[in-house]
Amino acid sequence: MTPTLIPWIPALAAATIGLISLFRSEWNRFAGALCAGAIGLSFVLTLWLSSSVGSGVVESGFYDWISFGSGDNAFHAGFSWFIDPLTVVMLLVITGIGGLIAVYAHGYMKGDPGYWRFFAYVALFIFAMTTLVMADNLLLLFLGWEGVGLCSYLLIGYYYEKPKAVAAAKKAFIVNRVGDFGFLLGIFLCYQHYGTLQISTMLEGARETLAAVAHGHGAVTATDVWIPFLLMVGAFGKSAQLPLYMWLPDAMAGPTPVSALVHAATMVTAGVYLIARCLPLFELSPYALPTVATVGAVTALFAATIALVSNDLKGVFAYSTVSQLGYMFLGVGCLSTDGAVFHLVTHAFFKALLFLTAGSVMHALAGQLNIQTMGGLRHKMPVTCWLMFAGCLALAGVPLTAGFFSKDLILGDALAYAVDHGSVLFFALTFLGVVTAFLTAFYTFRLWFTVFMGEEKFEMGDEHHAADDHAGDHADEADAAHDDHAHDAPHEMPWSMNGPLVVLAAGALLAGLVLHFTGGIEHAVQHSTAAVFVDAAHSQHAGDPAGDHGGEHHAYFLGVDAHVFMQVLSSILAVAGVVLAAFVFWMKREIADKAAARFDKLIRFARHEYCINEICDAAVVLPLRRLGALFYAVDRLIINSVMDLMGGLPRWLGMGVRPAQNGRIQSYGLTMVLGVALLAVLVLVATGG
Amino acid sequence: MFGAVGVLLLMAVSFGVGNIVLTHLLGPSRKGEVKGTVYESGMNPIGSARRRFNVRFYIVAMTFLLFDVEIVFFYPWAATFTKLGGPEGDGLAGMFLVRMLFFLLTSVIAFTYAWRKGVFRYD
Amino acid sequence: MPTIADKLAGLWPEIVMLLGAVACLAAGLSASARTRRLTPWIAGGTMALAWIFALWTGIDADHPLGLGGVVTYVKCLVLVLGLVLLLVCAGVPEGLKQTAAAEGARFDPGLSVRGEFYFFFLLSITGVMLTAGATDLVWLFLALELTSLPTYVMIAMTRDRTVAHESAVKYFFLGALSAAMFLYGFALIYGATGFTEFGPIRDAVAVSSETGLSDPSPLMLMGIVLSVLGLCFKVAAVPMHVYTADVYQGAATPVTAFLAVVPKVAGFAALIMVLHLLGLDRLPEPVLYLLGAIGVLTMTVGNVLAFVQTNLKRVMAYSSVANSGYMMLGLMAGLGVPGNALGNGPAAVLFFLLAYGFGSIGAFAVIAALAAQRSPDGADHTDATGVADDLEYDDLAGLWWRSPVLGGVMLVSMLTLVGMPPLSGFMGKFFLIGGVLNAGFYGLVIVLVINSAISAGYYLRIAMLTFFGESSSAPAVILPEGRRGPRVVGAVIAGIAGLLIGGLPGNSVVRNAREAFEPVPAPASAEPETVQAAADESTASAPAVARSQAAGLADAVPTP
Amino acid sequence: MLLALSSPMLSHYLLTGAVLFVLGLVGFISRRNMIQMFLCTEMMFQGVVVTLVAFSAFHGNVTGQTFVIFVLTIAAAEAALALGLVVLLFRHRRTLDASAWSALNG
Repeated sequence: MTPTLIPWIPALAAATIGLISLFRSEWNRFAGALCAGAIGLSFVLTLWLSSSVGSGVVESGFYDWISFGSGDNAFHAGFSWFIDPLTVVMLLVITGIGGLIAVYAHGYMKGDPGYWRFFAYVALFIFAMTTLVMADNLLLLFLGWEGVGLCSYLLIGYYYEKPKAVAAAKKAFIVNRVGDFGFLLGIFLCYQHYGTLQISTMLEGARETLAAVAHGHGAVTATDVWIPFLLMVGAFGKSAQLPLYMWLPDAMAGPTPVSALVHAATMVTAGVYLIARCLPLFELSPYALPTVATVGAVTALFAATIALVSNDLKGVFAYSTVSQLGYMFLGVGCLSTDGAVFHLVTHAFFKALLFLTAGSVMHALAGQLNIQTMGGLRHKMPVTCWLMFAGCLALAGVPLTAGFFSKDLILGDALAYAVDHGSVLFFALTFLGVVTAFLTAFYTFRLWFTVFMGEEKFEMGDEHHAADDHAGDHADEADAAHDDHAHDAPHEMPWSMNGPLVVLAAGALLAGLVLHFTGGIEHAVQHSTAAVFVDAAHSQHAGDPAGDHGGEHHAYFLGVDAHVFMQVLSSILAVAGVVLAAFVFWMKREIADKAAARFDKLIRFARHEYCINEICDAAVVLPLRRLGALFYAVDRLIINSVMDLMGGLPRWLGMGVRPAQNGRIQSYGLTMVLGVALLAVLVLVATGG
Repeated sequence: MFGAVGVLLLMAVSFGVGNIVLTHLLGPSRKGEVKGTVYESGMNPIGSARRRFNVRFYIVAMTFLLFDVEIVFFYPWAATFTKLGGPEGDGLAGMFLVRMLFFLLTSVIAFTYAWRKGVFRYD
Repeated sequence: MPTIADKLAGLWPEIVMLLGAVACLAAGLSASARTRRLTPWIAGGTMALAWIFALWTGIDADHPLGLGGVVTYVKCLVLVLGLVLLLVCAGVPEGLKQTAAAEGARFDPGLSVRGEFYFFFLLSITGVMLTAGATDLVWLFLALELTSLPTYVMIAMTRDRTVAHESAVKYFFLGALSAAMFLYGFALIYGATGFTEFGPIRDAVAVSSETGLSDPSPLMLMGIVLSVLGLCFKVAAVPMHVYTADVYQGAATPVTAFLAVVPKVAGFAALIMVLHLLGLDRLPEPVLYLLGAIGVLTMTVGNVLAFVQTNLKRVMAYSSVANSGYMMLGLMAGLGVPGNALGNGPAAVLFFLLAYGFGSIGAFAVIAALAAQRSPDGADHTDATGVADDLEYDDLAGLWWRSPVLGGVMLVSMLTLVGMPPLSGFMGKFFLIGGVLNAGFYGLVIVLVINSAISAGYYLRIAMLTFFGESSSAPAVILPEGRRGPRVVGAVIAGIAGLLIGGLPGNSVVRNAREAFEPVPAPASAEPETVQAAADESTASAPAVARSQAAGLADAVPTP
Repeated sequence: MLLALSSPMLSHYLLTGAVLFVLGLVGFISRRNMIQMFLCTEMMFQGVVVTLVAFSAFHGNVTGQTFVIFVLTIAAAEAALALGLVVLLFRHRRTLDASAWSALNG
């Protein structure tokens, strides 16, 4: 029962909030508390669940969702759960971070006319997301997958009166649809190949094939090779990897807590989760994981360069999210699932923190997003300043912060993989990762120094989501104070909003340390389906394939252990990046200006996302539009006239039959008798013939 | 055989005649114009034959019709009752009686309903 | 040979209904105002109790046609739909001027129709239950008349407008005509076989050794044909559909909801029984032609006529005609392979009845909760309750924005009627089409799909209007709280049921409909060895079927 | 011909029943007076009754006759209902013409 309650409590909360808004709109103000409470309850249940799962697997059914056929052809897809330590990690992130963000949003959204709507969507999102990670079959997983997509669409388009938000919502939906199409094909292929969509059964089948191949009998079929590629398309779409990344930066049009929850901490990691969950399927195909790693590493660098030049406060973090997701894909691509999941967890902490502090700045500046207009805000908003500093440290990977440990694990594993396999590709990818690490440190602190250090300056934004500004800041003041004027000066957020941020900051600084030395994530991953396949015959730990940790052996690079090498290297790069940023954007601002003038074109090109949108338009959208125009013409000319005819036909027929309905009993009687006679004749004819 | 019929006949005739004689002797005797007119279920017999009747007559007529038809079910029952109840019967006569009583009960319910609805009230 | 006592044992639900009906009659005429107010509650309690009894008496394993499961399913189905209909209909007699006058300072039993209304309501539903349980032509005839006769009175007495009387008289006269028709059919069946009991009749019908189909004598065939055509009146199928729109429009809207559902269930139950005299899975060709022709004509005529209507009740009336057409095709599809989800046409009809029932009740309940304000004089446009319920399309304009509940129910009802996945209407059509395909009538499936497309024309028009419509004149007003009363509750329940029953866990309702047609093994306690042998002979899964039937009937129909 | 007329057989009764039934049908469609129309439906019922009795005699069992009793009961109930309705309608329009009642159509 406990697993079932975890998604359904938020679902119930969503339904309740919806009903309240219909019938008792004066209770709408409880929506936030209801939503946060429900998520909190789910979090507590998750904690309880984690103790019962331990290192094992809990499978439990809720109800038989789809069931038809019998015997061998039977198809079942239940609302039932498969919970292993990986699921628990995901659940803890979703409900834990989700709860904190809900508390923050309670303050952030206060006074917004769609207050209840926001929390109904958030609760629904938590339902879909938890269903996604708990599903024991791909169909249910897909339900959750589409569910989070829907919620993401609704939340991006939350300010539906803003054309930009609506366009962004549509873009997110459509781009995701491309990925989902691939995913759906993958699901079909899985069913065709394995005869079931039950994840555990499928993975067992995949492992058997893996073992058979390792022993030299049995072969990988073409289907085995294709399935991961199709699933991968879905994962890239949801997790905003090249080439399906472009929806994520636009998605920042949604309220900031949504950016933090959906588009940084949870939903976008669903792709990583999918690959980790189905790792054996990917291991079957010799090309799948290198492809994942390559796409991840390239995306990481690509997005980092854009983040480097972007002047949009949330945009920098959006691109940085894309970049960090790239790291995670690099991680799973080089079989470092523990590294990927580790990074997923730490990233959830620090990126949520960064978004929420960015939200605070925006909030204080009435929606201002351009960082060039800001400076020296540390005096006005000291708490926010240092909270964001903590998040930036973690993102930059400064030693001993959360980001340091997780990023380092991925890079180290990648290097070790490259050494072990002598793979030039992976050396190259590792190199990209290292460059990205430096860039990350640099652009992160570029932002921080620009906004909080230096000369104090600010310009108020032109957007009046004034209503929430006022109410959020001066909750005590009467609502009558709600005129639409912007603030005179930015100021600190109340502690009801900063409280959750402190928790997140603590996580961003300490989670890595704790998890690194307790080995919690490694342990969880090794006992889940994401465990890397170790052939029993070739392993020294035949009886215990999961082992303590796969990395019993050490790969040496230039005579140093790969992990140690990477730790040292990335520490140096991170610190160097921070120092350089401090130098350029704080101490000697003129250098930055000079450089900007010098590389103006390049910067503009990068800021324009290397014209990816235009290329995409030209390559995909335009031809489609042309084709659409062609079809439209055909439709107008031919099909429409046919349809008019067909649409008119029932009307004409109806008008023709109608006079028979003249309302007179006798003529009705006559119709009936004639009809009976005609049909009786028909029967007679049929009997004769 | 014929003696029995004769006795029955005698009883029937004497019941009818006796009643007439008794009411004549015991009842009050009034004479008048109204009393002298032709009896036609309380309607005034003089006037157009096409004039409409009070709707109550229809209702009574319909009620009569329904109760009249119920009698139809008593004939087959009465015809077979002795066979079931007699020595050659299967001893189900009791059940059979109860069933017919139940049938009667439904008629009684209908009658009570009609009564409550005021079908039999003429004021 | 089962004795009368055995038959009575299976009739406990009907006996309960009868007693409850009499109790309603008595309560409605009681001198105490408080007792009179209890009448609808008694009616509801009676139906709930009858439902429990129907589940408790269980499936008749000795049904002469082997349709014991269908009997129980139909009883439960009509009781559940009846409970929702009661919510929609409750308050109708109380709202009449006549009753209001009678309830004045001094109660006048001669004027109040409260007791009669609920009495007839229960009697008509009892008629449906008896129709389903009939094992004899006499019984079937009586049960069908018991279903119909109360409805004539219900139409005439629940609205003071003359159109209601017109509607009643049309329904009555044409109903009598059709009754004579199927009665003649019954007489011919009796003449052809010499029996009125279903079992012996079925045994008397020869089966052709060549084709494996029934080979009835011409007299028998004519009897079946006339019975089917006569019964078409009850389900509002061509050529007996002519009355539908006039009657539905003239009756008070809650009563219209009743008319759209209850006689239809009775008609299809009777059709299943009558056709099963020949064997539903071995119908001779002429009967198949007949059913196919009726089905195609019915759905086409219904849809094209609905297409040109503007009055909502007429639209829904012709929609009801069209839906009968779909179900007619289900009847000719045969029983399919036991245990297979698809392919059992009559089972699909049983489920479709439920889906259609909730869809229609939802739509009519919404109409009943609204009042048009088009005609300011209100003289001829208001009924006894002062409500102008002759709604046009325009009256629904933007209903969602005025009342999300009513608008939502209307939307769900329309979507379920149009067959939008995953609503119950979709499941109904899906299983219906599955059955017809399984029987190999591909042409008919194409006709059905085209007709569905036509029906989308008017269903979706209503759905769109509910959201985006803008009325040229003043749209309908929502009745005040006291007047719309339980109708809204009924509408909501119908809406939720229409939304959910298709997707209940493991498709239980659909599965129950299918299993209703599967043979019921004799009670295990009787003679273990024989039972074992019989079970082995029939199907290996028979005990499992029986168990799931026993357990599943409880959720065969969702609890309101 | 003469023989057939002098000794009635099953088919004669059936024919009588069918003729009654069809006469009723035709009358229903052609009459406009509601009472006459109702009588025509009664005639159809009586046609069925004759048929049933004939079959009953033919098969040598009483089932058909039992059926007849029930048919008569129903016919009586319908008669009561019909009269009630006709009176009701007559009070509204002062006419028994069925075609006066065609306000609902289309």
